[in-house]
Amino acid sequence: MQTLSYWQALNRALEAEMAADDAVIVLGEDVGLYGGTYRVTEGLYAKYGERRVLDTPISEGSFTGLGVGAAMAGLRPVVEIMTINFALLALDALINMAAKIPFMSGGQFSMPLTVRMPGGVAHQLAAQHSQRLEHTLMNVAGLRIVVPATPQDAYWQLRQAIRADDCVIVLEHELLNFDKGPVDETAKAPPPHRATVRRAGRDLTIVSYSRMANQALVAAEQLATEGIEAEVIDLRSLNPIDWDTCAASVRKTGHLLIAEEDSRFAGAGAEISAGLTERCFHSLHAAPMRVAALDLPNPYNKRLEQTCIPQPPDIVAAARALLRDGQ
Amino acid sequence: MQTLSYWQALNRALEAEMAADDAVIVLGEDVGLYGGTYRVTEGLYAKYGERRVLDTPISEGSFTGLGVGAAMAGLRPVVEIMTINFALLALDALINMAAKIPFMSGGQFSMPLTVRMPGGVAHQLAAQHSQRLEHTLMNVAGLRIVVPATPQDAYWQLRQAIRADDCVIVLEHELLNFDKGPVDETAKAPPPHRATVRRAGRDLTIVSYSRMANQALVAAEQLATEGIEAEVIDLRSLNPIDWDTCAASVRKTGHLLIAEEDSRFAGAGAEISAGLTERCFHSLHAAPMRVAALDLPNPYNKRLEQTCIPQPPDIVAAARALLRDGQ
Amino acid sequence: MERELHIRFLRDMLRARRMEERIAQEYTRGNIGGFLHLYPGEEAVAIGVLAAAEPGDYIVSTYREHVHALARGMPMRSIMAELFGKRDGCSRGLGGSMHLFDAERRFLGGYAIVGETYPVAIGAAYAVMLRGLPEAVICFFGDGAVNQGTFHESLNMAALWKLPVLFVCENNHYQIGTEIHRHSAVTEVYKRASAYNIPAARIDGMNVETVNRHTRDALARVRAGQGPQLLECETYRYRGHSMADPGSYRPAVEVAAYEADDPIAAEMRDLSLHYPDADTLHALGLDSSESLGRRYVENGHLDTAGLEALEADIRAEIEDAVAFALASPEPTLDDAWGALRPGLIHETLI
Amino acid sequence: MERELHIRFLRDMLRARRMEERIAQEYTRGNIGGFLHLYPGEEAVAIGVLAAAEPGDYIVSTYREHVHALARGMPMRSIMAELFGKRDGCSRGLGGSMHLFDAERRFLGGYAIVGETYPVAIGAAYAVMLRGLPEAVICFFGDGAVNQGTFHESLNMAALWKLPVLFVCENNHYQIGTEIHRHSAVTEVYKRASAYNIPAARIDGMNVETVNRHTRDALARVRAGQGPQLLECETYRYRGHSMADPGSYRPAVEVAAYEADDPIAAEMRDLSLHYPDADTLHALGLDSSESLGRRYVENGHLDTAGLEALEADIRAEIEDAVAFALASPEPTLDDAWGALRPGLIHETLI
Ligand SMILES: Cc1ncc(C[n+]2csc(CCOP(=O)(O)OP(=O)(O)O)c2C)c(N)n1
Ligand SMILES: Cc1ncc(C[n+]2csc(CCOP(=O)(O)OP(=O)(O)O)c2C)c(N)n1
Ligand SMILES: [Mg+2]
Ligand SMILES: [Mg+2]
Repeated sequence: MQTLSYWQALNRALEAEMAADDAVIVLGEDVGLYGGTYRVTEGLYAKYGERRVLDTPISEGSFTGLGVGAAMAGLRPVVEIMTINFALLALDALINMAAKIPFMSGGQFSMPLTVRMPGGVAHQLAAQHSQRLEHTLMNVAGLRIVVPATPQDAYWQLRQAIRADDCVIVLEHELLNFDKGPVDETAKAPPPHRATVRRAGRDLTIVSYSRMANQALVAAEQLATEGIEAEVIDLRSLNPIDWDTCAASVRKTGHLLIAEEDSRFAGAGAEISAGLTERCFHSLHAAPMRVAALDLPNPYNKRLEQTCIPQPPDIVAAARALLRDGQ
Repeated sequence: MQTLSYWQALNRALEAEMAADDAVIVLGEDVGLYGGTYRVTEGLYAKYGERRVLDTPISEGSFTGLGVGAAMAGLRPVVEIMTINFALLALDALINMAAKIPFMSGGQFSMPLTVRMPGGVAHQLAAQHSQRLEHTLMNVAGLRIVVPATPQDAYWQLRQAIRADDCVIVLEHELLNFDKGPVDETAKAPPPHRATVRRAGRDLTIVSYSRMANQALVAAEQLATEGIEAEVIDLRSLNPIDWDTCAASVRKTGHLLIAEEDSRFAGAGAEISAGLTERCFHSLHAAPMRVAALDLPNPYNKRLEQTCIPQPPDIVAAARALLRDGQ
Repeated sequence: MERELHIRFLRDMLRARRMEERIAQEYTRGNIGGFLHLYPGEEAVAIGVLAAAEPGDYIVSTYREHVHALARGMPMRSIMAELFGKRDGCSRGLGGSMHLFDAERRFLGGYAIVGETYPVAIGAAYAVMLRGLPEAVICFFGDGAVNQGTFHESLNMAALWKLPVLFVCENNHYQIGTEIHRHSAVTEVYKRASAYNIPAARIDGMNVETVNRHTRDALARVRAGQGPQLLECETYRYRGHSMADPGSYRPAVEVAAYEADDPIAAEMRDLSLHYPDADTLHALGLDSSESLGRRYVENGHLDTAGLEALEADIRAEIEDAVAFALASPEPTLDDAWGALRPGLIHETLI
Repeated sequence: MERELHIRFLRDMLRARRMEERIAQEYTRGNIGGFLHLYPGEEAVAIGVLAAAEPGDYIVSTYREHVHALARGMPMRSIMAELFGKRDGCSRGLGGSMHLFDAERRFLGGYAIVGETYPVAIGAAYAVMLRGLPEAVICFFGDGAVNQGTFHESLNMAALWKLPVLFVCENNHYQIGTEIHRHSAVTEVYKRASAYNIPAARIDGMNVETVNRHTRDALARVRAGQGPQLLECETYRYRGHSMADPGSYRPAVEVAAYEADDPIAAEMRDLSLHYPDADTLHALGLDSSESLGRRYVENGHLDTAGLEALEADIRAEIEDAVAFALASPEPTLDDAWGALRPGLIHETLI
């Protein structure tokens, strides 16, 4: 099987859907002639032309809204918001328009819109360029959110997003772009929102997603050397959440650790914790624990930046503490 | 002591702070000549003139940002976003600017900005006019959020917000505006973010805020007739949360019910549930339960609207179920 | 032919006015809830513009959109039932007054957040452009909406890519209680289009025929691939901003002056140019819609029977619509879940 | 006097250019991280504009702001230490390259979200207006930033309330890789100000003296209460958009043409108008900053010693700044918590 980097997998997914359906268009800042800031749209402009691969002005609110209108008129737009940081300017289009129009119209209009936004904490991009908006988007009924952690999932989930008749947000992680992994373009994809057990274990369940799921795997290997077997679940989707997969694991292990890059307070982990406590309370030996970012804007200084978001050793330490508490 | 309605209490608070400090200005759509959509700014235009009570164009992103710049240059602006629904257009100003500038500047600039936004589900205002953004704002380090449920708290908390050197968001509830209650303008105010026990009880703790805290009290009276004594905590603040007051109660009652108007999935209640589970796990007899809005945009139809958000009987039913589960 | 068109305009405007009046009544009766923004005074814009639209065109409107919906051909029944929050409403009772939608008639909805109509319109126009069809998009907005950032962003993109959109500003001079001089540095909205090289004109929005003629011309340019066009229609709302607003911030003389220029009365005058009796008309002075019937009869455009028939038709249609709305069932929670994700049934999510 | 001003401009531009070149080096050495947007080619704008500013004025800038900060008088040490992420940086190492702040010099910051400078600027201007002071606010932005909604919203408010702001567009013709003809329907930025009745001019942004003269005039109008003004400075960046961008989307001839028009070389030519030797200069042809020293000597404006002293001063200042940055400690987590809420210490929250 071929090995692709994350950005290449996304690129292949776009290419495949554009080839399959003329209604698919890609738009955003520098997606065309320039080939995309993270190379994700490379080659598409040459192949599909400037109308289907559309370079936009810096007008996030309106070009995301353009995607909404185009979807209502029969296209399947893929909007790239260059980085999630600029999505704050497009939230009216996403929350008040894309998410609500199908509902407000009594179901007359579907919303085959995909919105890609790379985000997360990368390398010293400072406070305004290190947003995490999971929690904001999760609370919005009418949006679906996928958070691929591997090239294979990036490929599958982006294709599924484009084919969906709902608005799907694809939260990519900037630091995953050059991660490589196997990508099978012909295998049947799992359902877009099903979680996956990335590593089986019996002592505790680590629920995570996006880049932090990979970090959790690293931590799990370390824990294994200490005789602690962690089951690592990669959610793959933040809305809906595959509760069954998670709950089955927690019922087995009795311990839940959530690893997220989002700030702890009211982050995505809060819902994961509350939702699984509701489902598995009587199986839990200790309170679910969250390893999350500090409740600070992201500092530019590198060392502080690393301190602010969880690292594998933090996950390891938390797992140990959790098991101690649950004795 | 005088009795005032919620909007009058807010009006008095603005009046008091404007009288005390020339640097306080009020701005927003129709706050001046028109007197404010919810009358909150009534009379201020006549008294303080069009420069300190500034009617703005429909430009939420920029006039909220204007508040940020004015705060950096020494004013203490009170921005009114006519209703929270329009705040989606101002989130860059709030999240990327107001919340982060003090931090990004290394602490050189404080942010004495107050942003008022009435919101919540009112009467059949439909999906675009019934937003709840608690969860979005809570996750933002650098913002403080108060959620007054009574005229007295509206008065105190708005005054404190204006005096604070941080950016404070005042989430008012549209349906509380004509609620009346005693307002003491001379008594010493409690700290702005301290929770209050609105009703003492021993059987379960109901944590709530804003209008839903009042609904929880109604439910508690009903429960009392059945011999169930609920302790009702009104958070008064969503960031920071007064964990100690809540945890002390949960440790006593062993049962936690959270009542919120926000959609359940990744709403404010998720953090309350997760945060208190972490603090009180071993005192809990059952999983914390959330009574929250359905994960739907708000429907126009009145009966459905009522179905979508929790009513006192829903709180009562949940309390009964919680106690059954915790036996 | 001309005469028939005029009679049609008159009929449509009267129908719109009477519908809105009845809606106001039903609101005070409690049959309609939420925010309610009425259109009396501005009828010439919706009627004049939409009479020039083709079935293949897309329409994007605001929260003040009942008359746009009606003029677009949506049945009064489905509008009324929607306002009543009923299942047979055009949006199944889930959208309400501010969110009328009709996919079949390409009515892309009423939007309640000021400034949302622009991006929706350019999006639909982009789809049209890509397919190379002779369809156009008509985008309504108010004078207050011009100051929203999306106006700027969207008009720039529309012009940049020569998108087939007609932007129609309903300039009623007020953003709720804020008069245009207090919200816009440049109060001639059409001039602001020059920042994007968009051809624009300011026209009399109280005259249905003027509106219709300009719209036809502008749409012809749009369809000819000349890119977006903008029309600023000067008009006035007689009522408050919404049912919750007394409108008392407006000087009484201002309201009276505009009412003297009532579009329905104006249309009457206009008819008089085509058919004699101009002196008689002049002697009668300006008029409001109330005495319109009498005048029409006097002008000989309609005889008493014809006028009575027209009014009776409208009355009957309104009664029918209200009865229909009352009888319609309420939507269920299942309807709501189904509307949330119309596409969901085809997909296994987890 | 004139001569001294020119020498000062030249010195400031050279200092800016050399600092940026060193910053690029330090970035490749790993001493600086994150996104790094450099200014070479555009020096005449920052230097020309800010030489006209008073200490009481407020400055609002973008992510490409090192030279604005330097020209505003911020010590090179504190800029360099900030880029190195150190505690003695102007923002304590918490802000980095895109977020230089200096409260004392009223440098209200570098903003990394395109379009944020406008609202910050009108906010500061509102505060000034309220106090009736003769202060002005200078707001920088790029050609790409013109299409952000905040441009429209903020300029309208600035004009409506006659706020004391000078809007300065650094039109380098590119929004990252998108050339201005592909992002703006109207490519003459100054024309877009007419939508708000804001006086505007397009000027040669490669000529520091032109920039300075126009800025002085515009600021005089601002201080005289004439409301906002806009200057479009046509300029060019020699490097890619940021260190991550090769800039290969720009035709080589285009880059070469602009480099031939280097502002530092231009300033040199300008000096030659005031002091003889014009023929010699002409014979030399256009030049880049590299051979500037030689020319200056040839023109007799500076003797070899003077020039060497100038370059040496700049070199020494840069070395000092880098050494300072290297030696400065890193900020602590306590620093970070303290910066989050500078006002917190005075308040009991719970
Ligand atoms: C973004 C936003 N801000 C504020 C409002 C509240 N609001 C509703 S209508 C309106 C005035 C709009 O004026 P205009 O565009 O002139 O339209 P008109 O109501 O006069 O038809 C305002 C401020 C809103 N709905 N959306
Ligand atoms: C709202 C927003 N969208 C996109 C970006 C990414 N971005 C950074 S700079 C830039 C181009 C800005 O061009 P211009 O305003 O001309 O300034 P220049 O970089 O040329 O100085 C873009 C698209 C951003 N920072 N903010
Ligand atoms: Mg208006
Ligand atoms: Mg540029």
